[in-house]
Amino acid sequence: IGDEEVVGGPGEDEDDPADVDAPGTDPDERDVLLGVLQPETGDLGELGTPIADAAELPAIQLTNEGSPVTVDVQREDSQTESEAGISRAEDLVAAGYPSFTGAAASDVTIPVAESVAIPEQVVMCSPASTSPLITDLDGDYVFRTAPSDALQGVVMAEVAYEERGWETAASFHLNDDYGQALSEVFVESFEELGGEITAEVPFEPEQPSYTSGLEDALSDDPDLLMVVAFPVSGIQLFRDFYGEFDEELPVMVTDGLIEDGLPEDVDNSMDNVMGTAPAADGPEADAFADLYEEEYGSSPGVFNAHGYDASAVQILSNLRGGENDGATISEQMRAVTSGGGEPVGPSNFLEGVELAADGEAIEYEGASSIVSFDENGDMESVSYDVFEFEDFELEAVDRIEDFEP
Amino acid sequence: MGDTTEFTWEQWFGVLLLAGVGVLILDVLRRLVVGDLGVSTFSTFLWRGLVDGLIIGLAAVGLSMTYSILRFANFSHGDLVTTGAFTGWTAAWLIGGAGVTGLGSRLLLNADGSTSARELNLHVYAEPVAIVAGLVIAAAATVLVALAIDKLVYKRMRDAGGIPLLIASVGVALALRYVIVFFYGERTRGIVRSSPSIDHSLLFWTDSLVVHELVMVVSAVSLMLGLHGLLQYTKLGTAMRAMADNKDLALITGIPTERVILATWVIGAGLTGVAGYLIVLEQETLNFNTGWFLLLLIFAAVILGGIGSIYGAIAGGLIIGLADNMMLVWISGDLTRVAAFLLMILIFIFRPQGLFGGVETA
Amino acid sequence: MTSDDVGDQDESRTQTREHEASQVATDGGTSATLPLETDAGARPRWQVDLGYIVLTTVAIYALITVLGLLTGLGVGGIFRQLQTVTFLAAAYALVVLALNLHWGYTGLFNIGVAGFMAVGAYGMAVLTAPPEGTTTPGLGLPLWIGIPFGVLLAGLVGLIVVLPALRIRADYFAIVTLAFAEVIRLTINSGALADFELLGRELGTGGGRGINFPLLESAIPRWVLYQGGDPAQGANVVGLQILTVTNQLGIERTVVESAVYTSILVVLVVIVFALLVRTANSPFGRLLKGIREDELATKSLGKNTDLVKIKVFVLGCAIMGLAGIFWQGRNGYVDPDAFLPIITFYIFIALIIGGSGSNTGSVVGALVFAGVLFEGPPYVQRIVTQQVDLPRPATVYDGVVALGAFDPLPLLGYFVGQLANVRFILFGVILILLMIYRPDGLLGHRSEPASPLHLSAEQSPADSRSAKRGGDDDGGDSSGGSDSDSDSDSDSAGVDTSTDNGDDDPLDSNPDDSTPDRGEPDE
Amino acid sequence: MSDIELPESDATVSTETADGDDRPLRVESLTKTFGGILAVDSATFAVERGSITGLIGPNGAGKSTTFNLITGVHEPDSGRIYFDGEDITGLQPHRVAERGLVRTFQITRELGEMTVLENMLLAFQNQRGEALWRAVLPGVRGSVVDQERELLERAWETLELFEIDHLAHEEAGTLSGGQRKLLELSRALLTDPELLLLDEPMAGVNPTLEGKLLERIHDLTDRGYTFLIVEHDMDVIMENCERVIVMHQGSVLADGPPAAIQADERVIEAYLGGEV
Amino acid sequence: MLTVDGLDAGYGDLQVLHDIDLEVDSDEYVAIVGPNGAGKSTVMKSVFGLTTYMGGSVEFQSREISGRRPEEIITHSIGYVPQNDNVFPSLSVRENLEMGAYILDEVPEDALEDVFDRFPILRERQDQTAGSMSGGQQQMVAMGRALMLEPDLLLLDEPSAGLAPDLVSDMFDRVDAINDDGTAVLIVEQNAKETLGRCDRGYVLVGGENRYEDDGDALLGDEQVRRDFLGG
Ligand SMILES: Nc1ncnc2c1ncn2[C@@H]1O[C@H](COP(=O)(O)OP(=O)(O)OP(=O)(O)O)[C@@H](O)[C@H]1O
Ligand SMILES: Nc1ncnc2c1ncn2[C@@H]1O[C@H](COP(=O)(O)OP(=O)(O)OP(=O)(O)O)[C@@H](O)[C@H]1O
Ligand SMILES: [Mg+2]
Ligand SMILES: [Mg+2]
Repeated sequence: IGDEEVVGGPGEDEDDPADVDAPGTDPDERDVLLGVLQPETGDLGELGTPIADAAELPAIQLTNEGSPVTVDVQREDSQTESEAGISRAEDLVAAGYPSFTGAAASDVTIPVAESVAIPEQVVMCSPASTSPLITDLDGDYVFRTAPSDALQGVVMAEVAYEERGWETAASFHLNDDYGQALSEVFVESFEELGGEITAEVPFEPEQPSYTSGLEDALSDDPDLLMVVAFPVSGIQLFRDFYGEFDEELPVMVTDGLIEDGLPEDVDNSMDNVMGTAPAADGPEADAFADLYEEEYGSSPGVFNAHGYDASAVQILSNLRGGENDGATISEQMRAVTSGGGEPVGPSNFLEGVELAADGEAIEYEGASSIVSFDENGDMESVSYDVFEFEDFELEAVDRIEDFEP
Repeated sequence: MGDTTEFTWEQWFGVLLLAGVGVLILDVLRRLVVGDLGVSTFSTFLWRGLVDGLIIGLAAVGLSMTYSILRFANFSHGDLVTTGAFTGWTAAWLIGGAGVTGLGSRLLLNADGSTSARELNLHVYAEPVAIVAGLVIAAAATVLVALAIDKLVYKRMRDAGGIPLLIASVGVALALRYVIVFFYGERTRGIVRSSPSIDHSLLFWTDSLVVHELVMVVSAVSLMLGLHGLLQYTKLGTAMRAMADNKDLALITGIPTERVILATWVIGAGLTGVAGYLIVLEQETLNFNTGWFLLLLIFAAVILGGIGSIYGAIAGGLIIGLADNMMLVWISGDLTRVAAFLLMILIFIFRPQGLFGGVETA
Repeated sequence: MTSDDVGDQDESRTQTREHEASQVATDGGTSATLPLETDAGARPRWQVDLGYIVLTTVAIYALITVLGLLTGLGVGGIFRQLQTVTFLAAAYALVVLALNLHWGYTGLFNIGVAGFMAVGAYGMAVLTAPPEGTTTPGLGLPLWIGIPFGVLLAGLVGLIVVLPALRIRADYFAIVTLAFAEVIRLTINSGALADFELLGRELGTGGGRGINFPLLESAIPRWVLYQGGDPAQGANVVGLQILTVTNQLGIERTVVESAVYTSILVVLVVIVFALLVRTANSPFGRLLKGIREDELATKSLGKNTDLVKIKVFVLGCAIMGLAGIFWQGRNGYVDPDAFLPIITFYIFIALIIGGSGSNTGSVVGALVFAGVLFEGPPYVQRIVTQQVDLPRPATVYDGVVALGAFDPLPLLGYFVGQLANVRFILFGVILILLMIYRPDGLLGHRSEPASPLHLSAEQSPADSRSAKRGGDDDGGDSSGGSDSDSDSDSDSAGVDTSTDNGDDDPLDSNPDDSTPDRGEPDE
Repeated sequence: MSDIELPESDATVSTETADGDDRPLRVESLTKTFGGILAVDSATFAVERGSITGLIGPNGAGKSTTFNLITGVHEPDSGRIYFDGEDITGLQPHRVAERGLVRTFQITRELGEMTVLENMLLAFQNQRGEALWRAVLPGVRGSVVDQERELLERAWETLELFEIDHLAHEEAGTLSGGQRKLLELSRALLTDPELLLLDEPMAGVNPTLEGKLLERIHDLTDRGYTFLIVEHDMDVIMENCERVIVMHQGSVLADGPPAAIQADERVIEAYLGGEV
Repeated sequence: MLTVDGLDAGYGDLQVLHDIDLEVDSDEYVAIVGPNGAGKSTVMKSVFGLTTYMGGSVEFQSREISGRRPEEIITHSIGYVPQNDNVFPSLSVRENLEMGAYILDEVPEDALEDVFDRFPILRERQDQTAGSMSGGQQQMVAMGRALMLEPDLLLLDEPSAGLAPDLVSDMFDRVDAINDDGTAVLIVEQNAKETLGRCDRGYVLVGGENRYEDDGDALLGDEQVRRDFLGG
């Protein structure tokens, strides 16, 4: 981590990101401005709202704990639509917000990045966009704390072929960028490892039934069925699966379906199903979980820790850079995460904020991961949990640590 | 002299189309024989195509009726389907789960994720009363909702053309859907337990029948037949069609048009509510988008069959359902819908009025 | 009494009626919102129409400014907001105008608008996306090839759609277009065309991933502002002017670029608007209306309606393609989800708000939709959430239960938490109210006669004769304001025809000469 | 039967055309069935140039259907239609109209949401502005406007003649029944046709006005126009037509001068009833 | 039975009828004639509330019905044959006729037979959709439907238009017979000579106003009326 080769600060030749100029901030002088752009309605509404909550949490935490720093958070709803997403991002820029946590769906994140963040030189940090395409975007303004799906597909293939020894697999995936990308990477890695893919069947969301599609995918009797879906289609899909097909057939799902209540909704113990999901594996995961629970009365869900981390890093960068300015924050993003110095996290965020305001060197260690951006703004390494459903419960059975492609 | 055998070009096209379908069928047979296509795969596609087709058809009949009689394309129809599903199943949960779990989560169909159909043990065998009661409530509640909407919205614009009504119905669709979201939330839930099944030796490709599916299929078919009878052989049915033709004339002929409209909504919405309820019984899951996502398919079925024709709606539904599933034999799952729509467009070329257009079946 | 008298009496009656009718119209609700209507008769039509558009623009700008100030935006912020609204309104206006050509004028109920926009945008994207360095490679051709190609492709696909659909009437036509739009979207979305090789070059639609292509929002303005389209080479003549001024005002370069992009779009809208107004106010426009009203009757008058329908459909689709290009050009990225059927409904709603069949209405509708319905609610939400802090129960039930304990806050909190969804309810209700109380759109039932002349001001030669002859008989009430207005307005019609030889036998005047010769085909 | 196939280049056709053609419209063995209903049954007749010909027959005799077949609204099952010596069978309605064979509809088809004046202006043939580019391009639009003024003048004249000029700016859908008939007729006249097929043009028209219109029709025939008129008012037919064709159950029952028709036993029995 | 007094009515903002007075006594036979667009059909529609009411009064069987909505006015004691759009095009001929007797519990078979006897082609074509019938046949269907009940008042708007001559005289005979049976008749006709010759009284409407009112024969005899409205 913090490898000299990889990291290059924006427009600088220094090897150590911590060397970045750090004027700091006098908390009495100004508010730190932070936008949150998440889908609170639309297709990802259910996912986005708690993420937005988590993204707002650092600011709330500061207020609750009596920090002199005030963070002015403006929450915007991208409605899971690119048009609305762009408009809301433009609103944030218009209101002077130099950086924001968002967006969630890749087909919103990319247009927002291309059309707003990059040309306007405003930093965005997505807690939930996993599309490999985002790696291509300008790494100085587009960051993410969420891992790329390019990683998860590889992890899944490795778990399936090498650990579990399944040699043939069929992929049944949602026909959108998420499903297509994951399936593609999985198929490629699985075949590279020596496995055989018997079928690749895409499906449209929210159909009356998935029986025929499943039949199509399973007609060559693979050892494993790989499913990429969200609960909105996944519940139906598994209902159809258990209605017509072999209950014993191993099924592997992606993070989209790693959900506690799934077996209840499917009305099956789903003992044959396992899956992977990016782990909220940061050194401070528990501290965050406590904070979250205290504030919102429920335990955090998918990508919530990533949301907290994204906001926290931006707040620290903003304070340390000393200006509500996108370019300045961009310079600090790597400095506050992998530049060495005092470790900061959800548990001592108040302290970290003060250090940053003073322009001290800090190193943020997150709830979701260690948090360290590579030159593309992606996480340098992430961990995955391997889950199994058993008797209506979801259990993490394994963790693949610091996975690097 | 009248018996010329000349074909118009549309007819030629139709022949060509039928020939194309024939070729596909032959190809399926060939594949079955050669072994390219497993019998069980084929029968799954076929059966599922029929069931999907009936689902679409069942939901389409109510639309076809209100479409032809009230003279507008009701874009809130999908959300009436959803309304029926939510109200009916709420009733079923309240009755079937009494004493099992808290009122709050039953009332909102598990909006908070604290219970489940499994906990309630809700399926046809275990809770027949609750399920039947739900069915009745689904019909009644949907009728009430439809009548309320009619009174608040459509009644005020009786003389407006089809397009203002259509747009208003888009407004109704949005309002209705998000009222449902407001109460029930956005999450998808399993609504009933997995269906029990009956073992049998009637059908060659499968030895068990899914009871919920069976209930859906049987009720769908009988409802549609019943409705056809009602419209074809009763005075009310004729009056409905008369009103569809010319409302002013119906009025001066002494047909109580408002009562006919009422009856249309009662029958149409009742049927729609039941459709929503039964669809969920078969699918076993429910979401606030359930009806909306069906809407395009429903419209395709209604118009393919010919607006106002009950048989047409069923035929249209079956064609769409079958095409959507059977095409998997040849093409990838992300293009079956494309094939279904293209087939529909091709059919229009030789039947511009829809399959049963002009032939009044109801 | 002679039959002549009877006729005269009849005429004067009609005039009175017309006068009354126009009075009612002017005194009615329209004038309350749009005061320009009062002297509609006196001004040339285009001035009145321009007035409506300007008025709406000003109103929307004012609204946005006020809302912006309420949420604490600075001048720069408000300028950005106005620019965003203008962009959206212009983008909508372009499609809405095209749709009005299809549906408002010709009665072609096209609900596949999103599909044609997709074709345009994708046509452009595939051609101009860089061939290397992205996940979905394109051909890397310059924009001046890519944009016309997208437009032409959209027109071509329109041709493919309209040919089989020619014989299909309203509702059936609608479902065919919608199905085509879905076919287009699903095909683009599918893996089948996501990437393939053509003549040794990699390209494709990218499937669900979409395509990154050059950001039009900066590429096009750069061509306007800099030499060779490259900022490094310095500003060109035009750019120098603009950049100096904006530099002095302290406006950032990206904002200038966006503003230039928006301006170009607005210019496009103006061109298309002028084009369509001319189309509508011409014998060709008359054909369109004729097809809308009764195709068989129009055919029986010797009009090749099929050809006209094809032309109009293709033209409209091309404009939709253009709109798709400029719309997505702001993103530098297209993916299939940008073209879901709901987009088509938005466009319909915009058209209907303005009033279908009217080009002016189309633009007004686009402005109102983009400015008020699309951009407005988030402001309200922002203002509300800035003010209040409430508990947020998980379900309504919890809120209602708390109500039993005389605590309304949880329910209120739930409500506020649901505001995003409640907005859709409101949206629906607004639509319904609009349809009930203003079904012809904000501008009301507009008659825009299809003629290059100001038809509704044209006066029967007989009328002008009788007016001269017996103005007293008719009395004050019948020589209504509109009549005298039109006299001054349409110089020729009355005069021209009054030069007739007093011949009561109009058909005598050589029908063969006064009509264009049949033997000499005009096309 | 074999009469389905008529030779394209029928000798009689060409000679007649060469003769100076006194019979612009000829219909041969026209047949049309709807489902099981034989609406037109091998009808054969011709219409002389510059004449007014009556087409009469009981309700449902097939008169309107014959019009529909001639003008391309329906395609005949068999039989041929010649106009000015050319075979126009199965041509699209607008092609037929373009050739100068124009009809009116029994059940009127006004363009409801267009004004009466717009309805009228639509009728003119070969308008310059009907080409999209001319309608739109700045340079050439002048000629369109000029032409429009000419057309407008003629439209007004005709409206006056039919006494509906005071309705010029009303939407056609608001006209009274008779007024619609008048609009339909005047619109057809403005297409400047060679031959007009009028389907019950006088039904519902006030008798006084009817008289004036008939005068006009006579004037026009003097100038070479030809009329084929379906009408149930026997006074109109007998007093104004040079020849009368009687249809019955789809086929031509009789064909001759009014006097002969009035005396024809079969016609009296089938159609005129006790009236004459 | 039907008394129209000072009626003003029209469509939307447009006033068509001005101060119309008109009366039909029970078992009277009254005709309205006049130029096209005089407002004849509008009078009839106004009785059913199908126009915009603007003033005056309409009384039927001593019940004030002006300004009411059509639903409230409709009684089975008025039969009406409108001038345009007077059949249900997609219903079969038989169904069209049956609709005429909608308010009865059962279709009055004898009345139906009666109509079929009157217009035999309708019996033959009873299953054909009315919209595909010829113009005159549609007129028969419309007449037939109005005759399915024996109304107290029959409103006929140009019933002879489009009918073959034998049927025209037949139709007039039939109307006479209906009138003799005690049904009041209000008829609008352009076939004015025939109508005025048969009716009890006639009105001449011009430009939405009453112009003449007299015995049918008197009107027929009036030189000016003949010239201006009856075509000489
Ligand atoms: N729906 C309508 N909307 C507006 N104006 C109308 C409407 N219907 C009729 N009118 C106008 O009212 C006037 C009277 O029409 P009405 O139909 O009563 O005439 P009429 O006497 O029956 O004529 P005709 O003998 O031609 O049938 C006409 O000038 C007509 O233009
Ligand atoms: N589209 C159709 N479908 C079925 N039958 C039809 C259709 N059109 C016409 N007919 C039938 O064909 C026959 C001839 O009709 P047509 O309209 O030509 O009669 P017509 O001579 O014009 O009569 P009228 O004098 O009553 O107008 C009628 O019996 C009619 O019912
Ligand atoms: Mg006819
Ligand atoms: Mg009338």
